[in-house]
Amino acid sequence: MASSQLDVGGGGLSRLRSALPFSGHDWGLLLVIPGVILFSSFMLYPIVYLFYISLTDATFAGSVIGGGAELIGLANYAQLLRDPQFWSSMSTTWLFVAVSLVVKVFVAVGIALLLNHARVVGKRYMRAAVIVPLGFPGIFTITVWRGMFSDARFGVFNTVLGRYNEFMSALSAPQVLLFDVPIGFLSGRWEAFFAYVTTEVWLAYPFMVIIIVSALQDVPESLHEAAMVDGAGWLQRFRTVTLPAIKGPVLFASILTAATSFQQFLIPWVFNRGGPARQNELIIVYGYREAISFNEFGLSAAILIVAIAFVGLFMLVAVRYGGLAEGVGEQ
Amino acid sequence: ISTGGSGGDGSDGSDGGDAGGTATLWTDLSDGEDEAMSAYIDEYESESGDTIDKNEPGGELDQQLETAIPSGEGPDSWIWAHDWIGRFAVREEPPFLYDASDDVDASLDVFTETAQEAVQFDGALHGLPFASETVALFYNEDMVDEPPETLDDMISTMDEFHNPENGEYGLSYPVTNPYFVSGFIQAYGGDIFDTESLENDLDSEACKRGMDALERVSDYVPADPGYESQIVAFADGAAPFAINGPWEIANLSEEIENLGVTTLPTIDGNNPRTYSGIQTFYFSAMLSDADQSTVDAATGLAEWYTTNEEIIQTNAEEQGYIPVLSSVVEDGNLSEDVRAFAQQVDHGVPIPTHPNMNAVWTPLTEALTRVFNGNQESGPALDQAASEIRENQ
Amino acid sequence: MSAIRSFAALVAAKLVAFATAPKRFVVTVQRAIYDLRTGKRTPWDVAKSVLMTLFGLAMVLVLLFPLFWIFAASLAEGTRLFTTSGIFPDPSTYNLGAYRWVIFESDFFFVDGDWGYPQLVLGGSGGLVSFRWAGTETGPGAVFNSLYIVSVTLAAGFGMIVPAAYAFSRRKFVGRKRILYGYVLFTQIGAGLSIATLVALYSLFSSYGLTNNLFVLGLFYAASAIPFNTWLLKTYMDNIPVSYEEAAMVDGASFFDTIREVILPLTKPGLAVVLIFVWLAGWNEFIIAQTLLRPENYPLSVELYNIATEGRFSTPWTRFAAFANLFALPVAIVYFAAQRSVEDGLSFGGMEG
Amino acid sequence: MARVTLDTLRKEFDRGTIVAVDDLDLEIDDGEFVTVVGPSGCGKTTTLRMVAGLEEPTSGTVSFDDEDITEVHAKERPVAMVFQNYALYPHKTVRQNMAFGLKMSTDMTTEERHERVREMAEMMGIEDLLDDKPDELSGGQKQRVALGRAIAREPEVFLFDEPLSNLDAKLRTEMRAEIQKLQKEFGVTAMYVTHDQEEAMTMGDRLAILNDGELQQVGAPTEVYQNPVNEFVAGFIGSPSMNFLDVDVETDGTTATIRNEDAGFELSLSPEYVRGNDLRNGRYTLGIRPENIVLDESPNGEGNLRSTVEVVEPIGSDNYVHLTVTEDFLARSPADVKPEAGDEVGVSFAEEDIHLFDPETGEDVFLTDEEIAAAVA
Amino acid sequence: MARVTLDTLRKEFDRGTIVAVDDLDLEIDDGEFVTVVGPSGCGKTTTLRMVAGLEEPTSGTVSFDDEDITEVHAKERPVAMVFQNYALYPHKTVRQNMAFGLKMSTDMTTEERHERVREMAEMMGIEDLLDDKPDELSGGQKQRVALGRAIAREPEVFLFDEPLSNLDAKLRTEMRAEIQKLQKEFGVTAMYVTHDQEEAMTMGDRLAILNDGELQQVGAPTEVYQNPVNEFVAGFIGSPSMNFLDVDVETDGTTATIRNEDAGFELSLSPEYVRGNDLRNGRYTLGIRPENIVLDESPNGEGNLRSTVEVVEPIGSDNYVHLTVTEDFLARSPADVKPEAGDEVGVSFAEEDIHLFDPETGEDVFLTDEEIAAAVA
Ligand SMILES: Nc1ncnc2c1ncn2[C@@H]1O[C@H](COP(=O)(O)OP(=O)(O)OP(=O)(O)O)[C@@H](O)[C@H]1O
Ligand SMILES: Nc1ncnc2c1ncn2[C@@H]1O[C@H](COP(=O)(O)OP(=O)(O)OP(=O)(O)O)[C@@H](O)[C@H]1O
Ligand SMILES: [Mg+2]
Ligand SMILES: [Mg+2]
Repeated sequence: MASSQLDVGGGGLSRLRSALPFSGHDWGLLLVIPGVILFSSFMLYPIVYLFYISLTDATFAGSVIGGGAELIGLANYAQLLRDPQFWSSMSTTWLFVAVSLVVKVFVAVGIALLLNHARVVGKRYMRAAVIVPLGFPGIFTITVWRGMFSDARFGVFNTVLGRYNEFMSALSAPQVLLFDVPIGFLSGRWEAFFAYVTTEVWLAYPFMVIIIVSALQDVPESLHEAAMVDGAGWLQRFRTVTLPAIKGPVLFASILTAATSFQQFLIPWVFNRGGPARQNELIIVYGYREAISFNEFGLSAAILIVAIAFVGLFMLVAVRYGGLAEGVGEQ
Repeated sequence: ISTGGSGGDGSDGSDGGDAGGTATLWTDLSDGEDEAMSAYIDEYESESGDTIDKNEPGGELDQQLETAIPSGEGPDSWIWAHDWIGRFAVREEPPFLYDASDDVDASLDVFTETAQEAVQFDGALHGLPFASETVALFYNEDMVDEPPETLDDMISTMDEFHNPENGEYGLSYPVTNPYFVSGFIQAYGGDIFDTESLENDLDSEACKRGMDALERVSDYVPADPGYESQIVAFADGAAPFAINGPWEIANLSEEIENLGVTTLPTIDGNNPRTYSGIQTFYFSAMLSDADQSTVDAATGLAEWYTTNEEIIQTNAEEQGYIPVLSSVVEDGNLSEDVRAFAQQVDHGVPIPTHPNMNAVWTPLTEALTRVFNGNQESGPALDQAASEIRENQ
Repeated sequence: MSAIRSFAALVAAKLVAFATAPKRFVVTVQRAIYDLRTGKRTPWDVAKSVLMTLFGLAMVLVLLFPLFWIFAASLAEGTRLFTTSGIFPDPSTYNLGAYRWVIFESDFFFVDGDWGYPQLVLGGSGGLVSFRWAGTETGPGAVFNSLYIVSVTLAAGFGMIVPAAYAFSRRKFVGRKRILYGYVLFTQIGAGLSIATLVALYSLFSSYGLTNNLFVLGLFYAASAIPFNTWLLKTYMDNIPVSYEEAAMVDGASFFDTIREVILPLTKPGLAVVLIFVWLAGWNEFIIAQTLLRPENYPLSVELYNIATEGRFSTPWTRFAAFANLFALPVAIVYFAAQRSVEDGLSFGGMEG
Repeated sequence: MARVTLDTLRKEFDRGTIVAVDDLDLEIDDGEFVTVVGPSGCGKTTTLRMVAGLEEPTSGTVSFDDEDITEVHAKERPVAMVFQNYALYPHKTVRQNMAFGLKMSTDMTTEERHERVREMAEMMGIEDLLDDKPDELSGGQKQRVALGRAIAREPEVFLFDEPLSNLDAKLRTEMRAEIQKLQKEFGVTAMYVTHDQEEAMTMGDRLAILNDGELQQVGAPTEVYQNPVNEFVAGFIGSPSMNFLDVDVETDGTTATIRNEDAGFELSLSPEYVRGNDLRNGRYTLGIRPENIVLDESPNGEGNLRSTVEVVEPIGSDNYVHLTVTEDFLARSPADVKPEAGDEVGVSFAEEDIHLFDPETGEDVFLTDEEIAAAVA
Repeated sequence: MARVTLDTLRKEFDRGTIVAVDDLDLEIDDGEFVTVVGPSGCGKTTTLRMVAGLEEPTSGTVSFDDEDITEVHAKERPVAMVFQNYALYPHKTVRQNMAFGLKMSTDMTTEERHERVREMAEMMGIEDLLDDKPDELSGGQKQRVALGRAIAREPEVFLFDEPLSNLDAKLRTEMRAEIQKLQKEFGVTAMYVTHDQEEAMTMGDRLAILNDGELQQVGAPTEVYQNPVNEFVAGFIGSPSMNFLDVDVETDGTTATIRNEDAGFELSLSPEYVRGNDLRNGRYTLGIRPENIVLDESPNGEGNLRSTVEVVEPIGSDNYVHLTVTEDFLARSPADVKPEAGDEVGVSFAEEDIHLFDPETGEDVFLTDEEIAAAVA
């Protein structure tokens, strides 16, 4: 229904266009050009420049600015491909993106469903509250999460788990239900990965919730009713009515947040510098560390260019096959 | 509202006119230190007629310098521990540091020997030192009657208290930070970085024995080796000991009623050789192209400050700075806390300034982390770190 | 002016709604009880509602736990984040000292908390009427820098996003598809990769002598916000039927009348969303700001980061938290005021299959 | 297949401030086709939704075959409904849309379902569209899919909520016949809501007229048309609608004279119409249908009154002649009676065609109380 | 106030693959009310939009009073339009909606505008809604606001795009009369698009019938009804629509016999109908309107054919009798002729009521070429 509306808009476009007071065919371009120029000069140019750096033997930031670097062709890229840390970093990054995405989607859909449920009193307020993390700068919230994930027994999560253990023991629950506190959230590879994912999910869910909530509000009640009259139970209604309606928006939000996750820097950096032992070094951390700790600026630029290329490629694929650019292709 | 615009006038303060020069100084000090520094600068300005433009760029100072100096917008001088000297001194295109040998009037002999060495690289003078710092042993006098002399003493005390289930620990110590643990690793005479061979010595037998000693105390710290998680155990009175630097004196003395500081206990009779950092006024490469008046202002301030006994003495009392001005050190008129730190500095070694030292920190941190997490035995961990460091150089 | 007035009215309405929420809640409860008594609703029915609500509340509490925790930390004594004795610091030590510090000692409002007030100066150097800060020796603080940056970002962003979105949605021109595609590809590059391009950016800025310039930084943020927001707004405009514009035309409205009277009012929810996102683009960023600016021009985000890294190895947590809470306040206000619009504006009806 | 009984069914909204359905009693026989009409907002949809189980009655009961199902959940009721706005699942193809109900409520195999769907689609003339998504269909096609989806399930009770409102006249006529045929074929009980009274008349075995949530009259279409119990029904049923005229009645118990001075109208009633009714002296509303008005075009044409022609609308087979008697006074005359605007014509009614309504209660005074009571049962 | 002339107006979409309007010639006199009808998608809206200036013609011209305005921008044309979907500004109140056009195209003061809006609102019966926003209105109310907005401007040309499609029957009748009254009062030229042929017939001074972008016939409603030039017009105009029957004609030039073996139908034409037309032997399509069919209910009732009654629909004044002659063969009989389903009845047509269409061109063979040409001018 909605996309038929879009068609109307599209069809109307040509009609409107021919009726506008300007005969110049490409008049609209004038409105777009300033943005393109601003964007290119501030965003595109640095990327090109970064690419240039990646072709040099720059060792530290200053050697680029000061002109002390020489062109060495694709040597950095060649070195990069030989570096096992690059591959481990890439695969960890994709794993991080995939896992956090799946969790994010489930969490956000759950929250959105609950906070859109007819039986929940005061859901508008809850929705407003739940969105609050959006307002805090990442550096702050991530540092806070770093504190909560402390390995120490008095770290927040370890304390909570300790209390849980006490409670369960009081119920004389079997040993398997207890946790082995303190858990080294930042010192174990997968524990740290879990901590990253949890934090990433927390950072990204508000955006998703907003989008899903508005999608849910667009689902006509009569579809649920039609399904009810057709004899469908709650689960079937969820599958046939709710899910398809939110599929598009969820996909949209997923693609966007996945691209952001791919570029996650602060979480690993603040938590444990991609540790333990560089095992969780996400790609940007890897690039940053090459530049900062090892003074391999050219190599670092190459890493980041590869990362940008990956994000670009990812967006391209997503846009093509995810229908994200609906309305771009038509007309 | 117009608060924008072109802002400050950068580093080229030489607009002629009055006699004094103008120099910019970047600092990254805590509030108390900063206040004191500002006051001294005012004093210097009125005495000399120079203008010092002190800024606090915040964030990571070295990152700021990395971009600012090459683009010609860096400061004329900055204050930091001496360990960046080597890293910056080898930079050529563009250069980062300025050789002030010809501009400094005072003889370097007024400083302690370690301090003199610290501010020079390849014969060039890149800064002037004014304080040193290292880690020593804090103890809670309510829990510890007698400061421990030996590691065994200390461990037996820690055994008394250590009980994590009840939220009690033996020690607060960021045990994966090479700077903090350098004393233990180097206790048996091994060197993390050998300034002669310009190689690391981590896989030496001596270092490995030091590492074993470190592992003995590591069992008594909270499971999170992060700085903030560690210090809180001591600060809350949940641990009798902490190994930390003079910068914590102010905070801790507020939290712990009877705070004691002493040198690190001996290990098999050896004094732990901790790394020390020497606070330095750096002379930046900005000075190479600057007017002489600016150079004079920058070096003048450094000279005045670092050689002023009164300042150094006051700093020792108020900020816990360990003096490196020989006259003050020898005077012996220092508080007990500071004396403990000064003593520890004596036992220790300055952080090597050689640029190769840069490659040491990360692999060593990782090795320490692996050992602390129980993922690797200490011996192989050090071997691995040593070979990684060699590879990276 | 009327925009400000209507915004104020909106905020006021929100506050009233907020203030009366408890009352409405009580009414809801009373009705439920009444319905139960009169048998209009079964106990099970009421119980289901209560359970769901409690469940929702519990979830909100869990999700916002980190913020409670840090809020409690901002009230505590001392500077430490942790305590060994439990999750929250001892409530008996709670105080507002950290907030006092932020307001009266930090650079949040005025440098070193030295408060001043604006004063009009007639016949000053900057034209007939200029304006300066009186009563302060140090000058306005970070919040003014932040607001200045955000205003530039918003003005430039809106100035470029709105017309471009309109053109993309309603006009046909060469390169339209290509530019739009490029925008979509770049929606997510930039945000995270500012770290990557930091050095390149710095050299770009410094080679044109544009470092330490709040205005240029504002423009930069606007540039980074352009692709995503242009695209977002275009999608929104696509869903506004063209017939409104046609009706206006038949009514004799000129092109600009049509934009002013029809397009802009109808795009309001979309604009609200873009407002939030563009605002956040400039408000939260600190890495580039810190690299490009000198301390006297630091915005709040950089000040916040500097507090975090102030101690040599640790962070003064109570101040950090208090600063962050005040920092997030303007965003929270804007968001609450625009919540309904935001939820409407993100309605990607057009995206369903 | 089921007898539907609504017993004092009531629905209030907004805590009783809106009474959408007001103590409705209605019984629909097994296999009967009842159409429900009434102006917009009179409670038609609400009633239907209560029967479907989508709305919980405030009081009263819904029974199928004497079994009280008021508390039974919608998905358990043997009901199929065509929604006013189609409510097609937008992401499913037409085939999947039509098969969904079957999948949910029967044990058919996939093949059986598809076979059934194909049959239905053929019947509806949409077999070419089976693989399209609802978006790609025109309004009329959507409505046919919605119908097909409901019918495919062969439920015991059909509920239609204005299922033809979006079709053009020709298609509408076709679909009406199709729906009736199917309903009779399957013998399903049907409730059919419409605001188009012509549709209601042609389709229903019986007609239920609602106004303001209250049932006005139930009966066979011709019965309702010829003997509306009150002014509302009289005015609502029939197109163009009945003309009303305020009149004064003077009666002596055996004869009566009806008069409207302004319009110059006068009519005497013969004793058989007066006797037995409680016609009194006083003011009444007279109703007369347009097709029962005879016009005399001749210059001094006679009649119960004379009036000026305002507009003449030819509608092909007949002409609508607008007269100035009251505002909106309309006569329907054969195509050959075609006065010019401005002509003065004689207008006459036969006494058996007129209705007299009590201006207070609105009830037809020629009907007995029993007849009126019977009209809603 | 303006004579509207469309001269070989043509509109193609999608690079000529869709011809929405195909060389249309039409002249609308000053003050005339022309209704445009045709099936969905025939180009009605497109034509109207070209007159309004919202769509640029591919070729051809639009003139007002002989002045070519094809290139004039929409906002300069003295035109008001009621859109099919109302197009009320959702963010403005009813008052602001109605005043907007006045504000844009006149120099009235705010007070004058509000006065005018109030007047219009009163006329439309929506004065209570002036401060509401469009979403608070029901469909019918919205349509009235849209009408009011257009009328308030007192333009020279009115364009209506199905302005009444969302109103219920009663309101629709009222609004029709209102629109006509206003149009006559202001003397405005009007083009009125509708797909409801009854509406088209009752409202238009003339009727223009479009199909597939081509003008089929223009003429007075009765003229079009009685003398449709081709099968399309015959089938489209009139409700219920004309019945069609394939027949074989045998003619000797003076008389002719029309026959359909399957239906058992036979009719002889008298010489006056045969002479002068180029009726040949062969196959034709016969058309007869439902109301021109006479039924004989008596057991062996005579007629041109005998047929079985399928369904009888009472519509109050008359009955629709569905016969099995062809699918959808409908006769309209007076209320007193009411056969039962299954009865066999005699069916007869008068020869003056039948139409014969050429099966290839669709044209009525009884009309001369000149008459056919005149029909579209
Ligand atoms: N959910 C609701 N909340 C409040 N009032 C309602 C609700 N649903 C219906 N109503 C009111 O109940 C009355 C009857 O509504 P209903 O939908 O049954 O009318 P309807 O006869 O179907 O009208 P229409 O012909 O316009 O569809 C109306 O006055 C309507 O405003
Ligand atoms: N912008 C467009 N692009 C392509 N085709 C179009 C466009 N506008 C209209 N058409 C086509 O032109 C033809 C005429 O459309 P138009 O809207 O004039 O029909 P209409 O007679 O108003 O129909 P309806 O009664 O359904 O409103 C249709 O086939 C339609 O699909
Ligand atoms: Mg309804
Ligand atoms: Mg149309």
